[in-house]
Amino acid sequence: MQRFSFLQLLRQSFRNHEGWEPQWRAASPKAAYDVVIVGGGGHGLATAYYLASEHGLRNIAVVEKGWIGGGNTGRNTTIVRSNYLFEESEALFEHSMKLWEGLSQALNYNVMYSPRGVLVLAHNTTDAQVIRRHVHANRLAGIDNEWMTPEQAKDFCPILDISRNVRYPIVGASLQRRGGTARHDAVAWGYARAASALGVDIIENCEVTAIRRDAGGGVQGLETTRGEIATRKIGLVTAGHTSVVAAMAGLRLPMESYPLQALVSEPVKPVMPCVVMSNSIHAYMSQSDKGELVIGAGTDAYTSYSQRGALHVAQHTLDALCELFPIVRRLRMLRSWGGIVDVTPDRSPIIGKSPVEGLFLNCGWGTGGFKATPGSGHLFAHTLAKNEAHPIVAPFGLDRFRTGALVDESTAAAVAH
Amino acid sequence: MTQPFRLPSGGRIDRARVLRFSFDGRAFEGHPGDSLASALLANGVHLVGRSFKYHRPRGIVSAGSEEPNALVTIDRGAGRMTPNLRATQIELYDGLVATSQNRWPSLEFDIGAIGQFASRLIPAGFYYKTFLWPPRAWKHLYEPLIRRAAGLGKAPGEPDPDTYAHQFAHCDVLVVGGGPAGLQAALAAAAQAESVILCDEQPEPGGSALHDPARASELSDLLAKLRALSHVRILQRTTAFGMFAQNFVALAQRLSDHIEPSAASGPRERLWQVRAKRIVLATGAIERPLVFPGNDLPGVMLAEAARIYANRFCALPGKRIVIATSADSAYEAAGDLRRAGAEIVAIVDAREGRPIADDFNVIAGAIIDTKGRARIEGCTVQLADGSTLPVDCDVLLMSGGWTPNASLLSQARGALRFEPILQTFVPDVLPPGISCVGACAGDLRPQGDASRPIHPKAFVDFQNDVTSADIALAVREGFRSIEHIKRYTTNGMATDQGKTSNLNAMMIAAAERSVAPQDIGATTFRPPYTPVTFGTFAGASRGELFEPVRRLPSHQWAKAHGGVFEDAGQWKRVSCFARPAETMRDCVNREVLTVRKKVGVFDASSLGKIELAGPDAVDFLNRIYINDFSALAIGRCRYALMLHESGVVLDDGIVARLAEDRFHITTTSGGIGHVLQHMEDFLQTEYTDLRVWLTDVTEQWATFAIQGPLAGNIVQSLLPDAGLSQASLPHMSLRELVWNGSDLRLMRASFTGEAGFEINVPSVQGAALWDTLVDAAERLDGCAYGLEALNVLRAEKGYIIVGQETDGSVTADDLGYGKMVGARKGDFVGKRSLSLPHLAAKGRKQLVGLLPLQLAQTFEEGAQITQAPHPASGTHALGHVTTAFWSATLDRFIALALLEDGRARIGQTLHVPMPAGAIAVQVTSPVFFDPDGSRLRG
Amino acid sequence: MVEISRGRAAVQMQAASGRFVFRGGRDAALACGRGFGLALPAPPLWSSDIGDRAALWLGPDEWLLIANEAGTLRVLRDALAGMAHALVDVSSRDCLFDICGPDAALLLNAAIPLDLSEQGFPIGACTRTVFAKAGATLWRREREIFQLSVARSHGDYAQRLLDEALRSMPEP
Amino acid sequence: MLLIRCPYCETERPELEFRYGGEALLERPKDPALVSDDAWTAYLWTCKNPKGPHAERWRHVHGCGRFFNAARNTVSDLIVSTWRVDDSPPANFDGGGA
Ligand SMILES: Cc1cc2nc3c(=O)[nH]c(=O)nc-3n(C[C@H](O)[C@H](O)[C@H](O)COP(=O)(O)OP(=O)(O)OC[C@H]3O[C@@H](n4cnc5c(N)ncnc54)[C@H](O)[C@@H]3O)c2cc1C
Ligand SMILES: NC(=O)c1ccc[n+]([C@@H]2O[C@H](COP(=O)([O-])OP(=O)(O)OC[C@H]3O[C@@H](n4cnc5c(N)ncnc54)[C@H](O)[C@@H]3O)[C@@H](O)[C@H]2O)c1
Ligand SMILES: Cc1cc2nc3c(=O)[nH]c(=O)nc-3n(C[C@H](O)[C@H](O)[C@H](O)COP(=O)(O)O)c2cc1C
Ligand SMILES: [Zn+2]
Repeated sequence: MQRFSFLQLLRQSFRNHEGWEPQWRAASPKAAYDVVIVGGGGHGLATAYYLASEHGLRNIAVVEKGWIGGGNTGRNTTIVRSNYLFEESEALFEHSMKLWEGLSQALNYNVMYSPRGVLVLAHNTTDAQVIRRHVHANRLAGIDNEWMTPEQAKDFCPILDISRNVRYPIVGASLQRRGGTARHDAVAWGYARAASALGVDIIENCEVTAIRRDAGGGVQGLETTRGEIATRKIGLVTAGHTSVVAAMAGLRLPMESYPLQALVSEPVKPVMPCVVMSNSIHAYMSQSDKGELVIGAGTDAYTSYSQRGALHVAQHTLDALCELFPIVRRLRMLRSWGGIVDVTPDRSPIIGKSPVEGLFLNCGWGTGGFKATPGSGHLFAHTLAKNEAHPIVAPFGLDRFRTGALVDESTAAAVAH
Repeated sequence: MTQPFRLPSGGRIDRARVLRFSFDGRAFEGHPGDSLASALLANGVHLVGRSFKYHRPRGIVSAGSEEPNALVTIDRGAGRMTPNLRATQIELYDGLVATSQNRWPSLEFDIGAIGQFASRLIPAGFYYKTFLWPPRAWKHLYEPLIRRAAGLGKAPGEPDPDTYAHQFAHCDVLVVGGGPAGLQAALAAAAQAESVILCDEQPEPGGSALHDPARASELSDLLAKLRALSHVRILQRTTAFGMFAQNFVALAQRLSDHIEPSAASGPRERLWQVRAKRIVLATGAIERPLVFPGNDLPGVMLAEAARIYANRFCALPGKRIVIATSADSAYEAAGDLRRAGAEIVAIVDAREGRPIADDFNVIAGAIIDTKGRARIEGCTVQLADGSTLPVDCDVLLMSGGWTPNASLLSQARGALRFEPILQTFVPDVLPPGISCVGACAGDLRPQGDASRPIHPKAFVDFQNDVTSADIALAVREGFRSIEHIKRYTTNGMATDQGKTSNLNAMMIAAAERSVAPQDIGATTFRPPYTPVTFGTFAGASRGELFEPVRRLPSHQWAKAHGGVFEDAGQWKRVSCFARPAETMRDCVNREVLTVRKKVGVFDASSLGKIELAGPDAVDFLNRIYINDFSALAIGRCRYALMLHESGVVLDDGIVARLAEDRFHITTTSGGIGHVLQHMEDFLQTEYTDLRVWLTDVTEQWATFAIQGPLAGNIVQSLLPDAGLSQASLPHMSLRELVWNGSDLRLMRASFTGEAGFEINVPSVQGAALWDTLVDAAERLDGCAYGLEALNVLRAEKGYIIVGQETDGSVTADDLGYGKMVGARKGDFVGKRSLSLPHLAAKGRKQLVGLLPLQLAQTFEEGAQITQAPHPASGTHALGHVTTAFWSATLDRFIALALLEDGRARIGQTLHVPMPAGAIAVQVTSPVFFDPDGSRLRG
Repeated sequence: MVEISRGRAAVQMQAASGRFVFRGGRDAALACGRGFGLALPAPPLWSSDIGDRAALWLGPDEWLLIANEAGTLRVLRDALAGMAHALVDVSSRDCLFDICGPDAALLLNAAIPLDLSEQGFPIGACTRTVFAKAGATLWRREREIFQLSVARSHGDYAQRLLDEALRSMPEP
Repeated sequence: MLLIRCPYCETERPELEFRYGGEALLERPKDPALVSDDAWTAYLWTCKNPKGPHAERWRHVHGCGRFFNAARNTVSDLIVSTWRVDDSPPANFDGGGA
């Protein structure tokens, strides 16, 4: 792998940048692999990378129906945080957070992980109760998260309006200082480049169309738009499309796919120092290094695979943001788009074995899985390599829906992203 | 001389009126009908901005909304600063104040321009490859530096005082674009008696006819006809920006930015949401720049734009013009510009079979370089034989041909196809109900391909400084998909969304990859077509119109009597009624003690209320609640819990039997919506055999609680003839009475542990009854009490609040309400799930009370509970505090908590770790006060 | 009665009136109509009225009955005795507005997404719908008079929004 | 914003008047006490979630208040037909695949 560094950049600039190599090989499918990861999003690529780098597997492929990172990895608002409520989730997301902190160096790719702080606003007593509960739980778990008065919140994020005469005054907030954002595309590309360098085949424009199973029902291989691939182990990491691919193995999951929208403003000089989320008002916003405000809207009410959302959904988000930050009212929407998120009944992911021998699931990250990318890949790689759920992901097995041991972050927290 | 480049006659400006304006503090003049761009050009100003990354000097490229370069900030007074507006779309008014952006200290001298010299070092995607060491430097050094350079204009610093409006509309035909094609389509539809809405983003309809003197009379004719028809609505300054499913189109109308601030009134913009039976896209075509070294210098512009400036705005972009083209249309521009007085030095045509134009100096070749720093001074032409020719000029026009403006079609999921003859993409598959006409349909003059050398200074995306070399670099680095190339280079991601750059980028990528353009494909078009103000989406929605404020019947009284309001959903509720010089805490303590000792009244009108009627009502209740209602007598009430099918608590309330087949039901204030949905769902789709109907009567009834030892006195005085006694109206019973000529529902019930009543009257009577009740209470030394006191009172009794003691994982048994489950009845919603392993498991979190061992210690809701006083990081929490209060009654701090195996732990000492240290607590029963309920019976 | 108006549209807030929700099957509906002295309309989204008495179809087994005479409820209860039904007095539940004038529909379309043209929503049409962020019931009583009702606690909201919409109406 | 035909109001109305109700044609076990945990939780939680035709429930909540069923294509979002809960789905509707 050609090392990335300032010196390399300098060297190449004297050669008109003619000397740069492809960041990942354009692989074509081989006849057989030890493991095939279906889905070239951040999670799939990270899984392949850790399979190769930590478990020594080399005969691995990632098959992606379009271009890598073109799914939700390339369309999310990039909020990274680990201040979840339940111990199971805390462990999972904090594991990921720790990996984010050294990811650029580990991959030799600047993923621009930017721990600028995630501020969650409370607008009423219930919000304050819920947010405080998070703060206490996180503190016990050793995860940084602190409660702030409105004045402290405004010090941290000066464009907040903390006056009492707005429709939903701010009564307090929590701040996770280590939370922030990362550059979405770079995460996919960085993992792809590092995985490819370790021998992983990254195969784009290769859609899985069927899963072949042997007489015992176990996984035997895949049919794709680029031919058949034999394998005994499949990691299904297709986010919004999980139900579709799982159905190819006769599996029906507790999962629905909804379009989730995001949008950006025209770029402006920095005004937002951190990420702000408000769950009562249903809005969250940050500002990218290029200057555009990155804004998350809601999901449409109905399931869909259309990667676009309705106008009234974005409208609702924008009137909320204008209420929260009156100075943004004159800024303008530059682009809006949708992604398809796979939502489970308890809003927690499903990671682990499936009832089909050889088929492993990593899905159900819903509206909030970007932050989990490194951790998810890391733990899923372990699960695939060892044929057994890593202890951190064990509570997130499919089985919980049968036993009733749900990890219901949504009703407990009303925090979605 | 002012306006040295203004033509003496013609065009669509009003020379009789002079408008003064300023740009970067310099004063200029223009005329009504001018855009800021045309007025600047008339004054000879070409340098208007700096590019994003390299801060290169940039001029005006186009005359329309596709403009990538000429972005300015307009200041219309306090809070009315708008960044990133296109000078080509800003209408001039007297006193207009514009400033350039992304430069410091000035547009002419911009420190940031040193970026140009480092440009070799910072090609596409450079930031992914560096800033890696030392690791902490990204956060503390590199990123702050990058952020400082980010953005174009500045965000406003003050709240926007302007208003915005919304309008829904329906029509048979929506025509987007008011050029000749759109106007014709509108007229044709109107002639068929179809209702028509025609929108055009420009100040006046006419499109390309506005700068075609030959079409002036045809245009005024068409417009006169259309304006005479009452079923045609013409919306100007209105951009169709979003196409949604089933012919739903969003339009943004600009209403007042073109008027001088002192004269402007009414909303600034209006969002039209139009549902059309049919949509006609007549959005014209967009001219494509050529990619050659130095093509970004001020003075290099699109050929048709120059023609527009000359013909429509009467501003001549320059006097010595070179035109580089691969399209016939540029020859018309050449003719018009020459007629306007410019010298056409040469027309450089890149096509082999270029048109014969004897009267021009037509050269077969291409531009390979330009000369000049902040304004073009000349260019170098490479001839077909490879030799070069320097040419002087003050303007260089380019035309790489036209591309149908099909963004909206693509948004609507129509398909485009590459048309080799035109060397561009044209509409192919039209979605149902959508058609394209005119230039948008691909109805274009002959045009061909123009060569594209790969050169570091040949710009493709002018705003984001993407060069043809950047695109080549992306391909070299393995970014093959056009979507990857877009994201790696940021081509097409600027505020113009690549209107002038996407096609060039695609063609370069195709050439680099040696594939056909159609195999590269286009990036996805997304709303909005051009940027749309956030305020326009929000419309009137701000303050109380952002989210309705619902007020209780007692609201006015509360406001006059120290009521401290808090938000609960949309309701404004009262936390407490503070008296002068009273702290919140004193106030709550006083209210609590008054209720315990005397009497208090509380406005509970926000409680959800449902009237349930029908012969199968009991059956229905038995299936929806965990309780058994079979034996509930008429006139009696029962506290009831409702589960989600997954077994967890959904809501609680009181069910009162009014008659054999009629019930009055209450729900939590926030719960009424989903409770009704839940009930209707089962009624309509599961229990379809039941004859039962639900009516939401939340707002029919005002509800007041009267609680305390003296509550009976108040009710007695209010309803002296009702003959109320403990025997005739025992605890948990209801009576329908008449008060003041209105129906009244009186319930003996208590959420405080005191003897008490809840009175319902029609809400028109609510305020009057409240006044009466407070009066009566005050005469007995009672008072009104608020939510805080209520919370203390109920917590002292261990009564739960759904949403506080429950969180979506809590069952009835967890709350200690397992006994409420009707043992003899059959299935009910949620019952089956209760026997799932996890829900039936031992050791679940259960509701208990907590008392700090040291009286002075307090902790807060949400605090965790541990075995050890100093838990190590990562220690498992045994539970958490759901409610924590100072109890005035008990004169100590009390708390409710959900605790693992809680009931078995009663008596144990555990710990609540707070930041200042752990607090030892004793686990107790959740009922702290009057455990046998003797006070309830008065 | 509070009235605000501008140009070709006006908003008048009305006093509460006698309003009842009737729910029931076909037989009960017939009986109810007999008791009410006005047959309940069968076609969806349609109303019938005589004098100041009206019946509005709101759902396949649901009508809103409007009548101001005292004792209406008792008369109806008697007429429905012995039949499965629900009859609920909601006279106090809603806030009523009359929206009048040639541009009444244009005004309402600031917050209501329906086609309120005379073809789309003829005289006599009635429906529940949304009024921006509030639920509402709309009834076209005459060509230029719509009755809009919202839940009582949304009355302030509706009034403010109508007021703002009046001030920012598009040209007709 | 979708335009949805309510089979009770017999008219097309904007999506804002409706609330989505999830997958349609689910059969709640007649006597839940008699089915296994597996069968019960499968009923509770699993979804077809197909890409393509989907039978789903909507409620005309700001209208007649009725629940009804719709066949919608989840790729184009177009609603092909709607029917009352007591009617049967349109002929040749495949109900949402595997
Ligand atoms: C608008 C929006 C905002 C969000 N905001 C946040 C946020 O702020 N913070 C956060 O943490 N999370 C957020 N999320 C969620 C987050 O984006 C996802 O959880 C995460 O990116 C999922 O990553 P992934 O790699 O699993 O999925 P993806 O990146 O979607 O990758 C799945 C891949 O599978 C491929 N695939 C599908 N079917 C097939 C097939 N048959 N054959 C081959 N390949 C196939 C797809 O093409 C896709 O590339 C947001 C999501 C959206 C849509
Ligand atoms: N090279 C060519 O052949 C060429 C190119 C362009 C125009 N023309 C001439 O123009 C005529 C075609 O006229 P036409 O009507 O098709 O195009 P036009 O350019 O005259 O009109 C298009 C109009 O649509 C408006 N518009 C574009 N997008 C919009 C949006 N999203 N919302 C609102 N308004 C929008 C524009 O402001 C413009 O007024 C032909 O007769 C031809 O002579 C020719
Ligand atoms: C964090 C983030 C920032 C983005 N910033 C921009 C931007 O500045 N300009 C732009 O045109 N698009 C921006 N996009 C949107 C992409 O152009 C694109 O819409 C998105 O990746 C979805 O892909 P699609 O629209 O091609 O389906 C951004 C996307 C993300 C996730
Ligand atoms: Zn209906």
